[in-house]
Amino acid sequence: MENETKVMSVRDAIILAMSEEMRRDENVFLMGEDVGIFGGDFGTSVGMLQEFGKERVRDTPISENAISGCAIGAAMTGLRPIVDVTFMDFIVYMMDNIVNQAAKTRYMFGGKGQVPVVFRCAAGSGVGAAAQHSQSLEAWFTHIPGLKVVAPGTPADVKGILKSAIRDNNTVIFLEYKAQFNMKGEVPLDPEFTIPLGKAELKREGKDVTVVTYGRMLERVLQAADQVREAEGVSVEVVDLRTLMPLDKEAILNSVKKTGRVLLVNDAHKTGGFIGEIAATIAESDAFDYLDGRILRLAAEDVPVPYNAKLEAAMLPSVERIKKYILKLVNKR
Amino acid sequence: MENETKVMSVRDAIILAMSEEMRRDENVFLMGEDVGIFGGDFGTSVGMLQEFGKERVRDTPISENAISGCAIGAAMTGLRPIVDVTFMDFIVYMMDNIVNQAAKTRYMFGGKGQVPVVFRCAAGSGVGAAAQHSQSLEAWFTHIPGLKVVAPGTPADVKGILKSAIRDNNTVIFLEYKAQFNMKGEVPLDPEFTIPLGKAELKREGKDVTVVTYGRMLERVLQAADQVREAEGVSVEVVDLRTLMPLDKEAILNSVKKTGRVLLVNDAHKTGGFIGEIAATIAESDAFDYLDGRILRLAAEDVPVPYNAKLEAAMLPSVERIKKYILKLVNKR
Amino acid sequence: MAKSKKSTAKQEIPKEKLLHMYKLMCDIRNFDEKVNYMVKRGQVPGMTHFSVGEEAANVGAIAALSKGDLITSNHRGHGQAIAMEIGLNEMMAEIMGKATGTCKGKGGSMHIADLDKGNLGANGIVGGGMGMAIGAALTQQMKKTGKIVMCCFGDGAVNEGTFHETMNMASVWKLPVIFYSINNFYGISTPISSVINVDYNYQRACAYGIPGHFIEDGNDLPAVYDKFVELVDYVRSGNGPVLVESLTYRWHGHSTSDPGKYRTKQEVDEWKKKDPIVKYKNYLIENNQATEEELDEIDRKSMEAIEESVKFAMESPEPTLESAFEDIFAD
Amino acid sequence: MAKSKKSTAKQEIPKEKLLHMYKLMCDIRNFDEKVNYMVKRGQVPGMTHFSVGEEAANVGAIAALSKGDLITSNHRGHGQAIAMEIGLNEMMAEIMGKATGTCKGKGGSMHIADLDKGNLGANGIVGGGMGMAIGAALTQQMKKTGKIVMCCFGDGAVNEGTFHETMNMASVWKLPVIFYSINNFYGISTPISSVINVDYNYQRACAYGIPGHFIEDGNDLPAVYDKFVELVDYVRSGNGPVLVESLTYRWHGHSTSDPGKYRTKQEVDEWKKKDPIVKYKNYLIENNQATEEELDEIDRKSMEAIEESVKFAMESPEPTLESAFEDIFAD
Ligand SMILES: Cc1ncc(C[n+]2csc(CCOP(=O)(O)OP(=O)(O)O)c2C)c(N)n1
Ligand SMILES: Cc1ncc(C[n+]2csc(CCOP(=O)(O)OP(=O)(O)O)c2C)c(N)n1
Ligand SMILES: [Mg+2]
Ligand SMILES: [Mg+2]
Repeated sequence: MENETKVMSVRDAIILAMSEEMRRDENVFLMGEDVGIFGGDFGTSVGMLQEFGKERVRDTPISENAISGCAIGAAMTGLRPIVDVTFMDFIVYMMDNIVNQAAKTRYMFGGKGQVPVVFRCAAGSGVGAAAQHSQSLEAWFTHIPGLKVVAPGTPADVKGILKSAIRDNNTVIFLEYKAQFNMKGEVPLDPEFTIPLGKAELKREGKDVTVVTYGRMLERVLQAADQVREAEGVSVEVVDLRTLMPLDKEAILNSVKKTGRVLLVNDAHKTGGFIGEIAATIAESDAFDYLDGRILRLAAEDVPVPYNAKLEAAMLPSVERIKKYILKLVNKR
Repeated sequence: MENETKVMSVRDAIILAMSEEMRRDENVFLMGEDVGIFGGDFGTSVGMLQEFGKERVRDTPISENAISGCAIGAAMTGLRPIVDVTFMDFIVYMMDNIVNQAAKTRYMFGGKGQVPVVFRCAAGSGVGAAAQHSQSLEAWFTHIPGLKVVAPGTPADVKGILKSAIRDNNTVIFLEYKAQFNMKGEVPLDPEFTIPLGKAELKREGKDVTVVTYGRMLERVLQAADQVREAEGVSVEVVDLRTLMPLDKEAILNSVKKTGRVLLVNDAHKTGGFIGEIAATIAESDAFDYLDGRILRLAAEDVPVPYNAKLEAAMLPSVERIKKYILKLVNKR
Repeated sequence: MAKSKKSTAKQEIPKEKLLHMYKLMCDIRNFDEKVNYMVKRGQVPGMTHFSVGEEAANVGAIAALSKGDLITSNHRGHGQAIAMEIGLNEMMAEIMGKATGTCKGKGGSMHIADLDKGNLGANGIVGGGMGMAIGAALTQQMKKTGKIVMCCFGDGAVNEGTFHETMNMASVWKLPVIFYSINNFYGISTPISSVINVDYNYQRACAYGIPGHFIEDGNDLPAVYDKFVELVDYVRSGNGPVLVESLTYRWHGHSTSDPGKYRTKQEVDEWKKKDPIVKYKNYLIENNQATEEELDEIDRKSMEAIEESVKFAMESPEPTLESAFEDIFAD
Repeated sequence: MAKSKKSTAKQEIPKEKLLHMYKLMCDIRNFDEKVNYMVKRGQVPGMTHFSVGEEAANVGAIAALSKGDLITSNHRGHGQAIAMEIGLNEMMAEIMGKATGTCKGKGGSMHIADLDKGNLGANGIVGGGMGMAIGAALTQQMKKTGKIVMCCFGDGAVNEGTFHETMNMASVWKLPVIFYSINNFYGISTPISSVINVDYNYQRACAYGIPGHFIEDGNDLPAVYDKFVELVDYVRSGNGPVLVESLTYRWHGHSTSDPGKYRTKQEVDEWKKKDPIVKYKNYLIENNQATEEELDEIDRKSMEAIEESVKFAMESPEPTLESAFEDIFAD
């Protein structure tokens, strides 16, 4: 099993990661709306009720505040809940529990207690569900000391990062993308396969331009990188953050120092998004002195996500636009 | 009255602005916890119950969700509520109404309806109330298309901006600082005095360094600017944003192009704070080409606000540190 | 469980209104069945939730309102929108994401609204319309308009904190609002009986010192209408809010995709036998208010109107890219 | 309003426990009066809320718990913390912001916690402890520990949505938790009677199908204790949650600064006449459980302990600047 892999979807990688951790540690359990017989709004717990029973695959009332609060209290007293938030937009009702309680409890208590909860959030647009069902709100949480935030972009990373998040003794906001539950890739089957939080990965090595990204946009960035390398001979280094908090600044800065050119890409609204923080981090660091040009950003437009499928799609960075920006950086266009 | 001014506190400027607008427009009213006989948790509605009665200075149950929802529904149907959120930290319970409803309603309805509510939030640390009562959370709202966000830093600006916010037909998040309710300054008495949203003001003109700031930190930035000018002959231009959204990019970029050096200062946690967005805005613009050095940031430390007064104070940029950073930019230290 | 009882109507209702209600029920049924048909063929771009089976619960309630009264609605808002007499062409165009849609193609099924007609909007957030509802009611109270607000939601929504806060605020301020829980027994896959510890949602009125009302057969249009006439009168008279619940059933899955494992075919079939439209049709015929032919003609015209709306929607242009950047802020 | 009645105790309580409860009441009174004294002199750096006047409501309830049981508390948490036997030295040091404090000077009055002793913490957010309480109760249920949780809050807190959601979830899952509303008639300046539309908070139990209990004289320690012994037994036996409310009064302002215009001096004075400590003292003497001298000696020792705690706190070092950057994440 140790080196075996299997091609599977992000959805199945999530189910596998949770199931393995629930087998490994009886304190781990899943709770949320319709996680049981329904198998989760996005099918991310199909079959788990059958294996683990309804105590550990726990359907809840439609009560996001109670769900999050209950998870935190359970975590403070020895359990390790995973919460299926379903659409990330519904996290609005969990803000007190996540921000004022989970993130601060240990600090306010002078280092006592811990709150190991994973909040799994289906982020982003792409399913024609309009403005209240399409947000990527990671920037709210990266701003709050005491929270970890992760957003893996491949099935393997999803598995490895989710397992680490479940094992972590802190509250972790885990982004999964509703548009990518069916995305497939090789996933290690070893139940001890994990990916440490806080470590970015160079998904491509390159020397001309650095593109920093995470989560949903990784797929497009990789396509764009491969295409410009092929078509224009531009060598793009792709830094996949995977974890936003704690941020792997070193990986970012090293790459920028190497290439001198940087593009930042994510799928949240541009203004106030997390890539702004990355831009600022670069601009205040010694990597600034290596920059050959502006720090460019490509993100979702600053408009509520529209319903119409074409408009919805147009609000996101496309592969074409990512390529254009890469070429702009190397002055090819 | 037209050109008359009076020295008054921020608290009194708030009361004056609200009272003038309530006299002017019978649709304007104030609601929140203990705004009536108590006069507001911070005394920002003292005397208003007496003038306007309890229909229009409306004490509520401790129900932040209902308060915000009620305000929005009232606004959609013709009233113009001002909500006293009291501690900004409690806005966690208003997130659905502000983010999923108020910000998006007009857009989702294809341009129909409007939601003119002002949410007045007592932000920041400084009263020894610890981590759950000391946050400046403006970055959550600047990230959401459809909201306006303001943070004036002088009594006169507080009056003028608050009045414009009340007259605006959109939802406005208004930051006031619990540490500065007693701060005094000249305030115009003209009931038609307003300050347009979206316009920064150069609080100092200068040529060596630009400091961009807003809200609570303006006071310290001005002190630092005056002191380095006096002591070191460094000419600092202070760009006071006052409005964060819509952002006056032009004012920022023009100043940066003029000085080539820029420091950003606010009182929110550094990581993911709004000044990161400003840094990114500069770094992706043509002003980048004028930069003589890194874009520096000074903000609150990335730790939950501690209770102990000395620690609490040390988490914020001090005048000394602002000066140090300014001097660093001009290579004086 | 609701037992099938004989329909009753205490009110004297003019024939025109009786038939109009029938028409609205047909419109809802035909509209949603048509949309469902198109969803299955991939002709509808986004998420939709159908009101099929719940026609009486929607039409009977809203028919008791007067012009100028307001409603807030939820994700399952088609039935309420149609009962509020929204333009069907525009609504169909909206669901197909067209520029001519109610929301210019930017809102979709979950955000159908018509402020002019008093529909403050469907809502994608469970409980999301409750705050709006009490605020709209506050406006009516402060401006003394004599209008009232009806806040429509499902059964599962009663477990959101906003239900509690808004019910309480409305009760304390005696706001003119009817809280209406349309109980179709499930929130997605979750039986309401498994997530509340009382028998019915209306019983929660006790916590707010307000009347709780129960419509055991929410598929019986005259029963729903009668009860709402009573409640509208009570609320309009300044007595403060009420909570009312009706039992009904959704024939289709929760949303566009739903494996439906959580309920048996038998259960669904039994409810289909209690078809609210058939029931009302029989009532009208038995009470000599209309002939079968008249009613079939209404249904036929309704079908035509729906087909017309599809044509309108199909022929309508897609919204322009620029339009995505409009309508964010009011002037 | 609570009428002053003669104290009663149904339980046979050992003398040692009776006197220990008296000690705890004295500790609360003396501790908070001392802090208040220091606040007035600017010796306390932050916001505090006092439990003076509410000693019986706190001690009587918590004394009915067993070792291993848990509580969550709120901003007015001093009384509960002391009743849970927190170290007074550390608590005083915390309120003075010292490194030796319960929270190393980083939490302050509103965040006193002692996880080892079962106090999951005071909380600065009204309703903030309710979710934690049901979660802690879920742990007890899932791990079958036989322990229970008591969730303490005020009167005004019942209007937060979290009250509704957590009460409902606890009732549906039959979690072992006592929801305890300590009604001191005001939330800051707002009379509870003006923000609920029932007479008392405990009546809201009806919405969750669980028992609601009322302690009319929350200043009567034996009455409070008796009721809680009954409730603890009920909840520990696996019957699910209860809601209980006691009437009491806070003698001081809401918080460190409070003009207090919302209540009359007469009202405050009347409540001071119903002093829970005096009442309990008389009870103990009348029932020959203790002599006045014994009780005065307990009070004197309590005072000494408080003075000792102040000395400890005063002599304790300020936290280091570096400590502000510690304790954010667990390993
Ligand atoms: C705040 C929030 N939580 C969860 C959801 C996901 N969701 C959409 S509809 C629904 C079920 C609603 O059930 P009910 O209120 O009974 O209405 P029904 O769909 O049965 O008409 C849920 C959980 C949501 N949209 N908003
Ligand atoms: C969510 C939230 N809203 C408002 C406040 C401000 N606040 C602090 S205490 C309080 C009153 C609480 O009243 P009650 O529950 O009766 O407790 P008491 O202070 O009377 O003991 C309020 C409104 C808060 N801390 N948290
Ligand atoms: Mg339902
Ligand atoms: Mg109280």
